[in-house]
Amino acid sequence: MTELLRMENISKRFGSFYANKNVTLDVQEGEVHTLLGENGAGKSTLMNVLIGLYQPTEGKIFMHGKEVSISSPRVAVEQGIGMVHQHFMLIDDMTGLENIILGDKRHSSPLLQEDADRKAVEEIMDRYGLEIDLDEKVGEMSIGMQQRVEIMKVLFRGADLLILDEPTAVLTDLEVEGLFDIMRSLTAEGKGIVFISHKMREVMRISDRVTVLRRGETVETVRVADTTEQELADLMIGQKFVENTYKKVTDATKEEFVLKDVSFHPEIKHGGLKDVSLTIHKGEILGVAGIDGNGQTPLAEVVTGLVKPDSGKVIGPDGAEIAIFSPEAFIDAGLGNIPEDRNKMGLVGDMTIAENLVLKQTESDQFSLGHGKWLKMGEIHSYAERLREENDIRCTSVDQTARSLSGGNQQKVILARELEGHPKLLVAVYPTRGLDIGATEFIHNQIVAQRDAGCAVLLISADFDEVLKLSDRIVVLFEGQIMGTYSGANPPIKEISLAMAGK
Amino acid sequence: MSEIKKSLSAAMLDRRQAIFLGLGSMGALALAGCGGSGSSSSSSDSSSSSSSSEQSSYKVAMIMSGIITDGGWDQGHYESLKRALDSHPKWEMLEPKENTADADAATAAQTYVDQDVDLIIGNGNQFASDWAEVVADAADSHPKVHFLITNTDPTTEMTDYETLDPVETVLPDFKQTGALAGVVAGLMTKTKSIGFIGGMKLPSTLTKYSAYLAAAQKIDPSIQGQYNFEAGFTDASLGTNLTQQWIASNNVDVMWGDASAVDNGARQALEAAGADTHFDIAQPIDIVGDNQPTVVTSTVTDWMIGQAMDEIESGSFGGGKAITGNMDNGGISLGKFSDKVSKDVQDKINEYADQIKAGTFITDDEVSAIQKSL
Amino acid sequence: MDFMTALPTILKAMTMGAVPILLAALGEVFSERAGLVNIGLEGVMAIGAFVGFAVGKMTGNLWVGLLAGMAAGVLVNMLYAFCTVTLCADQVVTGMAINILAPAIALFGYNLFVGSNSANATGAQMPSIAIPGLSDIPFIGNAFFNQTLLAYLAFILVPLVRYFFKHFRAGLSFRSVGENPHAAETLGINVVRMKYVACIVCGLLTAAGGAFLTLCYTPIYTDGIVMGRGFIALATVIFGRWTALGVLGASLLFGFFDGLNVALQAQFQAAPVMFFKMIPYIFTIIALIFFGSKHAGPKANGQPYFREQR
Amino acid sequence: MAKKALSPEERSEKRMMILTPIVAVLLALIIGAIIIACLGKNPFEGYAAMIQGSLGDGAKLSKTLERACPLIFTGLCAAFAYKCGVFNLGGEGQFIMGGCATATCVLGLGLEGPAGLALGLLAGIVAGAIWGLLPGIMKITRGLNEMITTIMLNYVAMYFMEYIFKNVYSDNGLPKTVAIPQSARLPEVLGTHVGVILAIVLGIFTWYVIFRTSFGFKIRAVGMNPIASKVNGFPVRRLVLLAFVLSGAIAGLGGAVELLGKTPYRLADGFGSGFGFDGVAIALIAQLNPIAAIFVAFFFGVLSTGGTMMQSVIGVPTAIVEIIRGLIIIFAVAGMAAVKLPKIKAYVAARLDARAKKAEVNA
Repeated sequence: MTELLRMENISKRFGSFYANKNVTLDVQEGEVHTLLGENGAGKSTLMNVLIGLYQPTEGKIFMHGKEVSISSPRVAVEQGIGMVHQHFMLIDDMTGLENIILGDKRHSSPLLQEDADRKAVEEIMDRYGLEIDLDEKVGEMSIGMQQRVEIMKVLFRGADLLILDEPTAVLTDLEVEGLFDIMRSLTAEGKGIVFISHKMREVMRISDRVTVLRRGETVETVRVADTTEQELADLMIGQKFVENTYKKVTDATKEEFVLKDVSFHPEIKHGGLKDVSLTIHKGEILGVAGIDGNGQTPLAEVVTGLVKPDSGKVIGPDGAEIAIFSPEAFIDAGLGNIPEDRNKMGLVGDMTIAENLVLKQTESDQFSLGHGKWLKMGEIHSYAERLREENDIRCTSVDQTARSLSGGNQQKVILARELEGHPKLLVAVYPTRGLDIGATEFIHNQIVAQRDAGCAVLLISADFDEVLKLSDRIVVLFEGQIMGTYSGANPPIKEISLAMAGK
Repeated sequence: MSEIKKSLSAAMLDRRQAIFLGLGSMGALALAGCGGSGSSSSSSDSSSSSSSSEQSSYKVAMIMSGIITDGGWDQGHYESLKRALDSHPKWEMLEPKENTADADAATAAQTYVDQDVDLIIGNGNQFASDWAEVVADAADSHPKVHFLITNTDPTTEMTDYETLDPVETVLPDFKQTGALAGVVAGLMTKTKSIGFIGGMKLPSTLTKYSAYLAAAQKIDPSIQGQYNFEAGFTDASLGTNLTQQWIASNNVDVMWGDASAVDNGARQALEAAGADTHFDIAQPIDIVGDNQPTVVTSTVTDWMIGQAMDEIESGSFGGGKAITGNMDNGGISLGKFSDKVSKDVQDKINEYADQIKAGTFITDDEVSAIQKSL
Repeated sequence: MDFMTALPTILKAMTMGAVPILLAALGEVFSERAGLVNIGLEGVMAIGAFVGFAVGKMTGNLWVGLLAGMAAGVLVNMLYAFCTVTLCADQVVTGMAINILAPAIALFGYNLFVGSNSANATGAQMPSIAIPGLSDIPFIGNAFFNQTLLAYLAFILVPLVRYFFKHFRAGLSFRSVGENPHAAETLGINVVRMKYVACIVCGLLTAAGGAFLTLCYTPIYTDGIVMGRGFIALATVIFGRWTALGVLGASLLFGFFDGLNVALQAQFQAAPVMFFKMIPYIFTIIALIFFGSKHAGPKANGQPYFREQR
Repeated sequence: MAKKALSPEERSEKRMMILTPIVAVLLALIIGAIIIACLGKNPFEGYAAMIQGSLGDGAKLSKTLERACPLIFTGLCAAFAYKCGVFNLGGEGQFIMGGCATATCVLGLGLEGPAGLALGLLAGIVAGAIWGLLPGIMKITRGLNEMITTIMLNYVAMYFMEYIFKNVYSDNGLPKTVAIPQSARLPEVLGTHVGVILAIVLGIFTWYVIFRTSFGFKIRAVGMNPIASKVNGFPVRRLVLLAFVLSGAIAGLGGAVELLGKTPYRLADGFGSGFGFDGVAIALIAQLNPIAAIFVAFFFGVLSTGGTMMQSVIGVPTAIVEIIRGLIIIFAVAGMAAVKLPKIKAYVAARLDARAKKAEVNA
């Protein structure tokens, strides 16, 4: 097979952090080459370098053997490189055809040449079996068809190399089969495909070769025929000797928070919950493992009272079934919540650190006279100073706006606020996403300390290491369902990682 | 390298200096202000020293809510003032105060009181209610200042004034104006249907319309009248639409307006319906001319500012007197006729005008009969 | 009052009243399609009305006046564009600032232009051209087919704008900028340039709507001649569903209620007319309650676009 | 309370935010001066007349205060609503309905004396609150953009007032209501009606509510980040509705005070006209700080009363004052936006580093 793409020791540095360190990747014509790696292994950075969003710190890129420099997405398209993003870049209010021909400059006339373009698109559709209803509004299309529109956008602009970023994460099994047929017909015509995925089952079925990335470096490139799922999983996760720094609790019995057959938009595979039952005991960390987009967000929303489940029961700390689903009710019932999105949900960016720390307690006697009639500013200030020392929040003063803090310090502010009230139940959703090692360490210690103080903790995280490190018990969430429950003390890592991949 | 940085930051206006500069300039203005006030007060000393009777020069100022070119209410006042100035060389006019918001009416008068303006004219009775305090203060602090408020009946509209010494009003005999317009309309209308648009529902407006209809019906009892008293003074499109409605539904062919800009709109509709079959009587200034094809004549109102000036010069001004403008003293008159009014119709009009002047054409109770029905 | 005889005049008032709102609303459709909510229509219309009137009077040629008015409208709207697109200032706040500044400039210009010579106060009017045959149709003939050329152009503009958004490449790019600017950016569409073009078109059309008031509707300019039509145009864009046809329907509907209000005033002379005057404004609120649910409208409407947010 | 030590960027941004309105005012006055000069008049004499006309002596100062009083109310109305992320442009309508309710209550029931005064003020507050509630309900239930509904309600209120002073309580046929009886009027202190003091006290009270109570704290949080407010247990819908009602009540009280406190003590054509938009402008320039709004409203009062004096002394069209007011708002808006822009922030930070480095070099 002739070589289509070669990326030679590509490195990309953000400040002192190496997202990619001399990565080599080559893709032959007609080949499906999978890029495998955990969250944060450097996959998306490498791809952004390839399509010109980032410029590489070192390294060269060759197309058809000729060196090219890709300065912008537009240049990448001209070189025949096209990317299908995980979050579709589509206009819901426009039809399929309009989305495909948007911004295309092949015709000289200012008028749209819809019939000519339609013929060209239909010809590509037939050749690769991409079934799209061109006149339907994208907003009303199924996820699968929307993805096919994204793929058509790239093919229509004459791409030879396609990058599919987590394409199956949003598809039903039937739609995945459809996608694989399309990929096979593309490779049959000599197109090269870079396939990014976590789902081992699919990687084994569709790809020819696999390159495994870990912490920004290429571990190995293997032919699928010569390896097994197990071997790939080990390569991906690496010899995982989990330093078991945290003592695991195995005898927690008192039920603090129970979900019985809870469903929420069960029909949506990647955004709903189907018959979820789980129990969180007092003084225990229940870890919810699973790849992003498999129902973590709806689970967090149900458990914090943001949404009301379609069916099923939720039993609160006092044993009674919770009727009103509102954040206030849950907070009053003793809920601590470290939300998924720090800026949008956790903090009020334009308020000061001190104000964010007392966000929920302005009516308490500690901070105000007469149940909120007069805020004791001095009291609030000294309280904030104390929390600042205790939680090592690095800032010049507590009167600085929360927006001006680094990610890690913002999370510490949220943590300080939530844990100070000694919650009965703590829900932590991706608590250390995007944080540096030091901040992550600090937050893990705080969560474990809270557990030891008798709090029930529900940890929802896509970072498998974190789940393994902290959880006393682990459940795996896949496409909105609980796949299995495992003990945290000596977790069957292989079994869990396969369950995460949908086995 | 550090050189560049030093010069960079030195050249840059340091923030503390920026604030100082800002405050400094405000301070300078304030100083100029005190200086300014000094000068204006000095000028007032000089004028008050000379005795008030044979004063060499007088100042007059006019305050209005509209603008001097609105083709109606305020322009009528402005032209009356111009006429008075031509006949009173000793008087000098200050810049008219246009677009006076209701909330600033009192302040506007006060600024002229401070400059010891001899005569302050307020166009319309809204000033009567706004100036109660200003007049009270001026009565003792600025004896030379006199107020003339037009279209106001002192007995009913100035009840909350402490003193009416420095004040006089002008109350034209609107029955005569209405009658004159009614006569012209009565003679010109073919369809026996006439219309009237008024800016504000004032008693004077009702009197005008009643006299207008009574006079027209005197000439031809079958004449019907359409009216609207709340068209405001600025929305010309309302005038157009109203007139179109009346032409279509009530085939009105003669219109008389008392609503400044709105009358413009009415004339627009009359012109569209046919300039030689639809006529307009303008008010309160004479605008007959080739650029106004539909205007046959105008009922002109003069606000007797000349008489007020004479009284000030002779020292007999004030006491809440209401100068009545009528056909005898030239307060009310008919403008020139356009060529659409035939000679014999003009003679008939002049003949009826003399009867109106003598008060024999229509009786008061005929007018008030109509006024009650509105 | 027999409704039938008054109907043709109401329809005439409808079409006359609808044109300025239609033009301003079409301008706003371009602006909101590119994600810019321009509250300052009222101010831009005032500038268009004054400059159109003044230049029309000075040059004696009303069409030159119209073009000058439109140019002035673009100038004022560029101020809005600079603040909201380049400086990413809050669109509502900037719009309010334009609504306060622009009418003041227009009034100041009017005082200078007219001064004390009242001859300048009334301008000429565009002649209305009756299309032979069509204009004789009873009831609607006079209303729809006996209008000024500018009115005809305004109504012709509706299908053109519709065609533009449907069949022009630039039309497609326009819509994409308002819906999902990041997606548009990845496809090589210059989002910032597109927003500036939207502001220019909005300035042109809105000012033309204002100029119609002084060149075709009434022969004079008065401060406050716009009378809230800018805000009503904003409402018509919402219940016109951001489409050219929808906006045509909505502005005709508003014109009808404006005409009805005057007809009632003309016929029921003794009644408290101020309740009739409320009709157009109350109608706008009621129409918004039924049509104006928040889901419609470009998704990224009203949000400033920060290029760096990859 | 420990001294507020902010990071250099924070402190510079805060100072820039305070500096922007001052610079905006200066720039506007300078451009105004240029325009006056082009008209062949002396701008300094004009501005001197403006200051003299508004602050010259006690009587003028009280006139300026009385002219600024309604602007304080509508300014606070807009500022309070904006603090909660609600664009209430209906200040004028709520102001007018307050006046109408007061007139109906005092004149309708024929009340006299302090009872009439108290009930009149209360009626104003209630009417303003109700006129603010309407757009609130429309926003909460139908998600309607409150900007347009409030503007439409302004016009409805204006015509409703016309009905009140022409048909219901007309002073024998004249287009104005009968005057408020002497005993029910707001008493005067040093020539200025008490309403001014009421306005200033309300401003300080509003500052206290917004910045020193937990209710105000929640209102601010909802204004800055409604999603985080919901997640942290704030009743967002109830707070937004309360913001509408309270801002309407403030404007309604303003209407009542204007009617009961200022000559001619009557509702007439043009009552409250223009105060709504001025209130919005004041709130923006004062960056939603209630106490700053009092000063900006006072400055607008100086502009109005002084502008009339300037117009009569040097004979420039009154529209000059309007243009200066418009320019102030445009510069303030553009300035505030620019200060927040990352490019400008980077530039400022660079300057700070330069200075810090220089300090190191010297040390």
